[in-house]
Amino acid sequence: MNAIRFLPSDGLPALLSCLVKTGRRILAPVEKPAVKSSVVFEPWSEGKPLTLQKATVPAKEAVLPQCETLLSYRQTKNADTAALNLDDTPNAQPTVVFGARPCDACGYAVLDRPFLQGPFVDPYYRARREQLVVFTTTCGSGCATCFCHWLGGGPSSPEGSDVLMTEIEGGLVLQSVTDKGAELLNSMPPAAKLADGAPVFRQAEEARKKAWASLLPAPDIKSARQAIAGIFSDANFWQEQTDRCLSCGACTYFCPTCYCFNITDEGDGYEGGQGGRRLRSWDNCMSSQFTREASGHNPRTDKALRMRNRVSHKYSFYPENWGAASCSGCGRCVCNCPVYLDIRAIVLAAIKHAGDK
Amino acid sequence: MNDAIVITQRDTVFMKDVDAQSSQKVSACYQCGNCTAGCPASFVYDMQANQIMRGVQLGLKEAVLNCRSLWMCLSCSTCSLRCPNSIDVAAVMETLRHMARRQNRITVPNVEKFWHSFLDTVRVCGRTYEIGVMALYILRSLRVFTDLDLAPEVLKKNKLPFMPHVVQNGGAAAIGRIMRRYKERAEREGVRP
Amino acid sequence: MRIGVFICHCGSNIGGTVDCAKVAEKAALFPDVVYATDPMYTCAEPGQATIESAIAEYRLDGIVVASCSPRMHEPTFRRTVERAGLNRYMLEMANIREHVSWIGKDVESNTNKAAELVAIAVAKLRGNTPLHSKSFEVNKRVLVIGGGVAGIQAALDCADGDIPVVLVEREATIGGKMAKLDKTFPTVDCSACIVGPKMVDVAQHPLIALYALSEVEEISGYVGNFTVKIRKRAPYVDWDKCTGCGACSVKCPSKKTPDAFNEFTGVTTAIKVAFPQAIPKKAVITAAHCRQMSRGKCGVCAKVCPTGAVNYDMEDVIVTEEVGSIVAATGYDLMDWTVYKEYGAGRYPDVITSLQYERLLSGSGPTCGHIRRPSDGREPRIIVFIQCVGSRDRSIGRPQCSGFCCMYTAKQAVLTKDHLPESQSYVFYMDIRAPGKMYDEFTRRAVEEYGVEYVRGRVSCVYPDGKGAYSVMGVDTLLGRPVEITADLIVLAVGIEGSRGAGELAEKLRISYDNCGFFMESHVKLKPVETNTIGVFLAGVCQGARDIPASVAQGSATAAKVLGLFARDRLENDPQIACVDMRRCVACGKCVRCCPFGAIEEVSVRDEQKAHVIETVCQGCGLCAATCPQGAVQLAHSTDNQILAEVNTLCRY
Amino acid sequence: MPVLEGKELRIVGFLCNWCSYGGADAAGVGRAVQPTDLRIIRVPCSGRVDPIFIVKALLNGADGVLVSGCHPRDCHYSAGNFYARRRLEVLKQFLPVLGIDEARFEYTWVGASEAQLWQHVVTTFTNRVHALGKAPRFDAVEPLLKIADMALTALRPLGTGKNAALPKLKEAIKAKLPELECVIGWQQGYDEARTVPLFARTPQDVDKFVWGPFNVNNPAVYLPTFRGKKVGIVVKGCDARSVVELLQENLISREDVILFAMPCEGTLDMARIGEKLGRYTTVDAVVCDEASITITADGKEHRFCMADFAQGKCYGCATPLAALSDVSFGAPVDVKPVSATPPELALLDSLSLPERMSFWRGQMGKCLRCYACRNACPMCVCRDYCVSDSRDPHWMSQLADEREKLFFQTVHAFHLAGRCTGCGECQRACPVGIPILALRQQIGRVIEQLFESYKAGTDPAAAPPLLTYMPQEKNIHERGWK
Amino acid sequence: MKTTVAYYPGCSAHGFSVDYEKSTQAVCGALGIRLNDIPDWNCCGSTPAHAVDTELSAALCVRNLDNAVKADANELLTPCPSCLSNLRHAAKRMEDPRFRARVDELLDNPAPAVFPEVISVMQGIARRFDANALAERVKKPLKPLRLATYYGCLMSRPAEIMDFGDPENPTLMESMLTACGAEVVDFPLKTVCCGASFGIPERAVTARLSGRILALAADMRADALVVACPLCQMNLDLRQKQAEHAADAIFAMPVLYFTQAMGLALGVPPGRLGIEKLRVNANGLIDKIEAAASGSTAPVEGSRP
Repeated sequence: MNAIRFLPSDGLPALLSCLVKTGRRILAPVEKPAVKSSVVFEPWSEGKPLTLQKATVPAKEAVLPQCETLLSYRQTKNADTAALNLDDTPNAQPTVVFGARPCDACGYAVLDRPFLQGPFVDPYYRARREQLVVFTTTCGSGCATCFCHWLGGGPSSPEGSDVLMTEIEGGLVLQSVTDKGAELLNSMPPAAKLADGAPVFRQAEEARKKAWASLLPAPDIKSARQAIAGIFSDANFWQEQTDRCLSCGACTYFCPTCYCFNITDEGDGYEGGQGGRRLRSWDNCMSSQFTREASGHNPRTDKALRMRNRVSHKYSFYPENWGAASCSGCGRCVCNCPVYLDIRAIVLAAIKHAGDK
Repeated sequence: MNDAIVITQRDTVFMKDVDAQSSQKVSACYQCGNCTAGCPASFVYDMQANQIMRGVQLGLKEAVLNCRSLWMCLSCSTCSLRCPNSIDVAAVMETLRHMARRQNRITVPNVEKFWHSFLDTVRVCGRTYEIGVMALYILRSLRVFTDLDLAPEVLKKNKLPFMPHVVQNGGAAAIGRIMRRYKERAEREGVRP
Repeated sequence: MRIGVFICHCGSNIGGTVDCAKVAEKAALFPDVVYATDPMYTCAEPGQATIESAIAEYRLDGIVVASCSPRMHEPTFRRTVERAGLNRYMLEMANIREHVSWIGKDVESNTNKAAELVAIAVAKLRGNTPLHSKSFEVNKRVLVIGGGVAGIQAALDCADGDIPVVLVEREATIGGKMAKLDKTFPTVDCSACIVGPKMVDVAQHPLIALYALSEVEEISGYVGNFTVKIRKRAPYVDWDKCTGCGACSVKCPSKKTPDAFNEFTGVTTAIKVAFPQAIPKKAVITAAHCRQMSRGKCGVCAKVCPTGAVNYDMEDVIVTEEVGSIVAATGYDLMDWTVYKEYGAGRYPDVITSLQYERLLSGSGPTCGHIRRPSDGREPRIIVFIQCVGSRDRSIGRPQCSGFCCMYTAKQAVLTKDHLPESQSYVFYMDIRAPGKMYDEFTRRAVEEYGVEYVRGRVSCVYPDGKGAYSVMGVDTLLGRPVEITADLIVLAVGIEGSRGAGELAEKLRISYDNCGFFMESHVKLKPVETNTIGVFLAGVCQGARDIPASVAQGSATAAKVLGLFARDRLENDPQIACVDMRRCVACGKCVRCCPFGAIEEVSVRDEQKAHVIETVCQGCGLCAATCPQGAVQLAHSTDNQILAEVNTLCRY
Repeated sequence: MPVLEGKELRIVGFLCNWCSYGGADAAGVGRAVQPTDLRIIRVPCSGRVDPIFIVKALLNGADGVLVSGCHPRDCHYSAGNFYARRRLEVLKQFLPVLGIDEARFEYTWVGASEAQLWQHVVTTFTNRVHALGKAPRFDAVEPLLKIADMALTALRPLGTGKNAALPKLKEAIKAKLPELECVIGWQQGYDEARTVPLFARTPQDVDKFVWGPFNVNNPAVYLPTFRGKKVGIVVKGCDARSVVELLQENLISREDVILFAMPCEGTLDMARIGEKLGRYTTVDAVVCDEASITITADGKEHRFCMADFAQGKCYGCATPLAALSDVSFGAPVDVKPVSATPPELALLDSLSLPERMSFWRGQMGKCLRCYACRNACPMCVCRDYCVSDSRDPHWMSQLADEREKLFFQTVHAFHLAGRCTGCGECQRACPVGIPILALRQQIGRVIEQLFESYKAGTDPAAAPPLLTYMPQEKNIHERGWK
Repeated sequence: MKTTVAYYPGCSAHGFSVDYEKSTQAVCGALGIRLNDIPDWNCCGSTPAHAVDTELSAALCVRNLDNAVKADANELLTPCPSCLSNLRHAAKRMEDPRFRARVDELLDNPAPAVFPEVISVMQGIARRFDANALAERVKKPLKPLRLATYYGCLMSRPAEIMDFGDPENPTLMESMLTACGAEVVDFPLKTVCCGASFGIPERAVTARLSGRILALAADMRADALVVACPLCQMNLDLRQKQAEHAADAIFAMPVLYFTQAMGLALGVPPGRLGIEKLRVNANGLIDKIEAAASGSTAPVEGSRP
């Protein structure tokens, strides 16, 4: 099943309101004006302006929120009895991520593997993932910090997406790339202002080609996995690469593929008190606390070791386990880093360094 | 006159009013008498400054508001300067005088008449004009011989012009308006202007 | 944790406006609370028994008592829980009497408020842990600062109790203000004659080390273990050699030196022994007026000194003493009386202070006991005494009564009549404060037998009348009339304040002081000689106005406190103190910088600098805990988490 | 706990055990009737009250907070309240920038015997809070996004540093390099229009040094990590202030640092540059003249005038050349400091209290808690032990809640009180552009007004104002309770 | 900030203190201080206005201040302490918004937000000429004169409003007269009330109070009393006979305005200082100064008329 539709430029709100009417939450990029403006995904509602720019923050929260309550509990007491009420229902609702980029969508694919395809399925993740439809905007050009094509992706790569949207003159061409996407497109009523897209599909293809053409040539990083594993114990290499790292979490928190989390219990657990909740929140492997053990011992006190872990995880361990890198090349870790620490440079240096050895 | 004061029946609101209107704390007075000791007008007072303060503390409203001293106060502020409790006694005296006037208790009418004579001159001319003040005052107080002994000296020295100075540019009229508004407001609020 | 909550009715004190049963019912639902009840009188024996049995029966390990103020019964209930086998610090109190039932009548609000106060006490208790005191040794020596009559008494009593004493006196001689007085009230006996023997006792006591002309420079340490640095100012005379013979003083050519001992009523020589009965009886050079030292020419005293004691090159010496306790007995000074411009204070020569008048009356004073006016040396005939100059005067920030002026003024008026039978004294007063033994009788004698005129009222101003006398403009409030007196001499009963430098000393001692420089006692009624710094005691006027017998009594009282403290060989600290989590500490030094007690030091732990709390010095204020940005310093039983638990209990959307 | 609906408001009191708690007891003993709203938390000393407890309470539902301690000079611990007075006054003047009415917080001194005064304080404060009404809930206000006006005039002409003595600097660094662990400066980043910190260990590294308006990073942030080792650092005027502040606090020692100073002509606001450049793949060239810089990206020329595109802090900068240095190139520029409100703060000043709260709610909605702000701050001493994610003490919830995020910013601002040099790295580092510098600027302004124009990082011998006190504070005029 | 001065002469300047006004103008002229009258000024209300109502008093004063503001003045000089006191009190009271609103009700148009600073002519001169600068300009030193200074009660009180130095012992006039070469006695009654405006309604009060001041000045062997207030001058000079009568004594004490004394020192002809308007003849003083200036020794005793 395949669906190709054309949406005129002024038709976006109509389509979105039809999507809302299906009972779904629409997460769409919204521009936040500031001296340094940013674009973030927010639930869309009628009348709210949106943008199709690449978001500063990827739409990872659709499946893995910054913080979620895994379970809440309340102990109730009266004179003779005590009871514990516990609620661990996953907090999930049908969602459309509208206007992600191929790199964001690829992130979902990266997250799916450990959360859904390993020996343990994460019920919270699954609940949200199963109800998710991803509308991806294909990119019109390359960018100085983007490197999706180094990793097999590209401006119109469909991995992780359900519908691809390509901007052409006068509007958007919507192309379903999964059955889920096609189903949803086909179910849209006339009010959604969707027209048949086949007549203009060619224009979309041309736009995509143009985007591909704007990319700088990609270096060959196929050897990265072995190279990085090979210099695992070369402390000097990692030290030099991380001199300027500030150990903040910008690279990990803005990454569409990072999924490490932390679990915290909060509250006193009592009905008459504050209740209790178990929270899962994003964690950050660049922080020394990431590996600090209860005893106080910390195997990765040094930022070089933490950076080694991050790069290794993305380009060595994860590929080892799942056959693909856990990096979609979105470049957000580069452009959002306060010191522009460049993972591309580290990977290339590692390959070179391993080769020199 | 010298009956015992039934202090349980005193006017307790009175001190609060005085405190509020003068922004002072009369209860801080511990009767050292320094206000009286320094008062240049004490010899014409029927109730000394410290006694007035005590009267206020005891709520002896009648005695205080009817006393002659209020009208004889020179507003020289010596009492305030010397008060060990930093009470602005002069401000309390002025407040009491305002209270007395508002209630039409004019114990020394001559003083008030002089003030009115003065203000009337100002109202008409915008400025004071001594002969005018004198004339009005003599009319009001019926004290023809006041300061008559000075007249030859003053006239000889050419110190009192016979013609009033009227403020030019309509200033006199402006003052007239201020006075009128004041009077109207006083009447509206039911106090003696 | 298993918490028991006891909501006290306190008879009807709490029960009258708080539904205690309902509070207990609510409390039972609070986290970790397994037992809640509402006894009638929790502090009474049955109430305490209830707690004890509940601890056993419900296996409680923490107790909340909601009752009166913890300032009242916290020690009581600590003993209770301790008896029942719990650590005494596993107790929290909610004040539902002074803070709830006694200040409002609305039962609904009060009940709700009481329950919330219990809730925060429970929240806090959940963060409590058992605490244990540390014990440490005591250095049984005492430092007495100030050699006035109070300090002398304290030193003698301590020394008689076999405690070695270090006595530090700022002036060249001990004796303090009392040595300057002519006579004492109400007996009118000679001041110098009664304090003199005590001064000699000090000099001769084998256990008293006297540092005259010395000041306390620095104090560190804590109760039982203070280290004191004392600056011995240079007298320019080797006191080991000086015999106090006075030959130097006789020959000294610089005879116009202002005489501080005589309150500047006369002049003296640049080198001299302070006064004939001085202890130590040693000569001192006033450098600023010594010709040798200021102009490099003279040297007479060095030549005439039979023992060769004069040494113009002497320098200050710092000595260090270790003591276990400190008595401050620094006395008083007169306030700056020149603010009384209306009296011409400091401007008119015949307007003098009572202390100056004391020197004029004294046989050892500049006039050899003959009363003469400073301006022209004439005997005054009319003398006016003005009371409360710098006392009871809020307008200059001196609201307090200086206590003894009423009495010495009566004494001075009586002595005046003795010296000058033709004279007439007038005393302007506001109230006569004569509460001591035989005091009021004495003032009556002044009036009835000596004919002193007491005029009830203040004086507004004093001014020269242009004819060599002074007009005194006063009031007789009893008559309700201003009065005016033409006087020859005016004596002002100048108010007192803590002695010069008292504030700096207080900061060295880490004790509080008030606006007038008087040291603050620990409790105004029940701990009048103790201070907030354990091991530091107060004697005499440094704590507030009092007369000689009271100062002497307080000197003895401090000695008793010192002896009591030293009766034990070891002391225990309060364990509610700060503690550093070494792992969190990054050695930024902020806590070290602001600890008021110097209780935090930097130590090296595995080559890393870390903060460390000296447990015996820490007083538990928690300033460090509020200062440490990463929360590495925590105050036991006032931890961040405990206060946060209280805040979170109250403030929650 | 919820307040008694319609009857009471949530008022929290922190009372020192020795004086004010006693005063409250005395008021009770005297049956001095008081409003029932106040809930008293007993603390040993007013000095124990970390101002952020108060912020915590106010952000989480308190309608008013009252702190009461011993009268100054009468502290049971001799000086706790002196410190408290400084900190609480700073807090009081800080609160409005968050949109919290400062009248909701008060501090006062009540002695153990002052029952009447206590009754008066409680009554007056409770009435005051009731007059203000229920405090607005931070998470219930409408978000508001506003942009600071960056059209500013610089105190001095801004330039591109084109003629800077870079070769001489490199020479000097090479001369010193053998005795140093490394020298920290700047090198080119992923393209010619970005620079990043450089840690030069070899003469070859030194050749990579660059100088110019792209040198935005503050290299002082790395110094404490080299504690005990001798390093060199190239500094702009503003960077040197951070170094001085680190010295003031003994976080580094003078003998371990060699400062190389170059006169700075201004740095670029990379956020605004990025906005103008838009999405591009390649920077073809960067050319500069004296006053502007031209970046050619994907064949398109963009000219940036320094006067229009400098960082906010550069406009008010009066110390382009480090005041403290070992090797200096160039003479100090004579710039008269003018106290002007920085743009971020000016924006907040222009808003009403409710608008400010809305503003922060809008801004904090973007925050991901990446803590780039914290880690880019050279004065952040806690490093790996930040209270943001510790459980003992457990200051903050991990909930993705704007309130908690703003609370963290307040904590950071308070930990920087009297220490922040205004380098602006926190704000620059923020990937989502939250103008958090405004909070630090507000505290800086308050400190400056209260403590004799104190500016952090200008005098290595000065004591940070919140770590010291004066028995009589010149500019803290405590409010009477008449 | 540039100082623009306005001048408020006060009503008595054109009445019984015309000599004060004359000498003020002459001295300021000699010192180069320009005095521009506030346009259209009116009476400040004096004692009667504030005795009756402070708001009325303030309204009268504020109108003057407003006119001064309109004339771009930021400093306002007045010779009369009574006017000074009223103007300063009004400015102070207007800080209270409630008071301001009440006063605005009485005015034609609301009061300006900021008022010029009101100071006395004496302060105005002292701000511009310190003792040395003044001494440099003295042509005929007042050396042979022993002068007693008298400020009256209004100039320095209440201290927090008047800001005229120590309220018990102001010394500004002394320093100026010393600079003019005079011997100044430390006059203890310098701030004691002379009886003020009670000269008209209750003259006995004034006679007695003035008498005490005059007697002390005579006892202290002063050649003259120097004053700064028209009312004081009237009570001490014009009413000196009444005081003498009440005290049963002869004072014969010339009472000069400080501007008259300064004018003499600065070499202003006595006629331009209104010396002849004094009731107690002061020619003896002029003779002494002239004699000293011309080098001859004037008779010391018995020179008073």
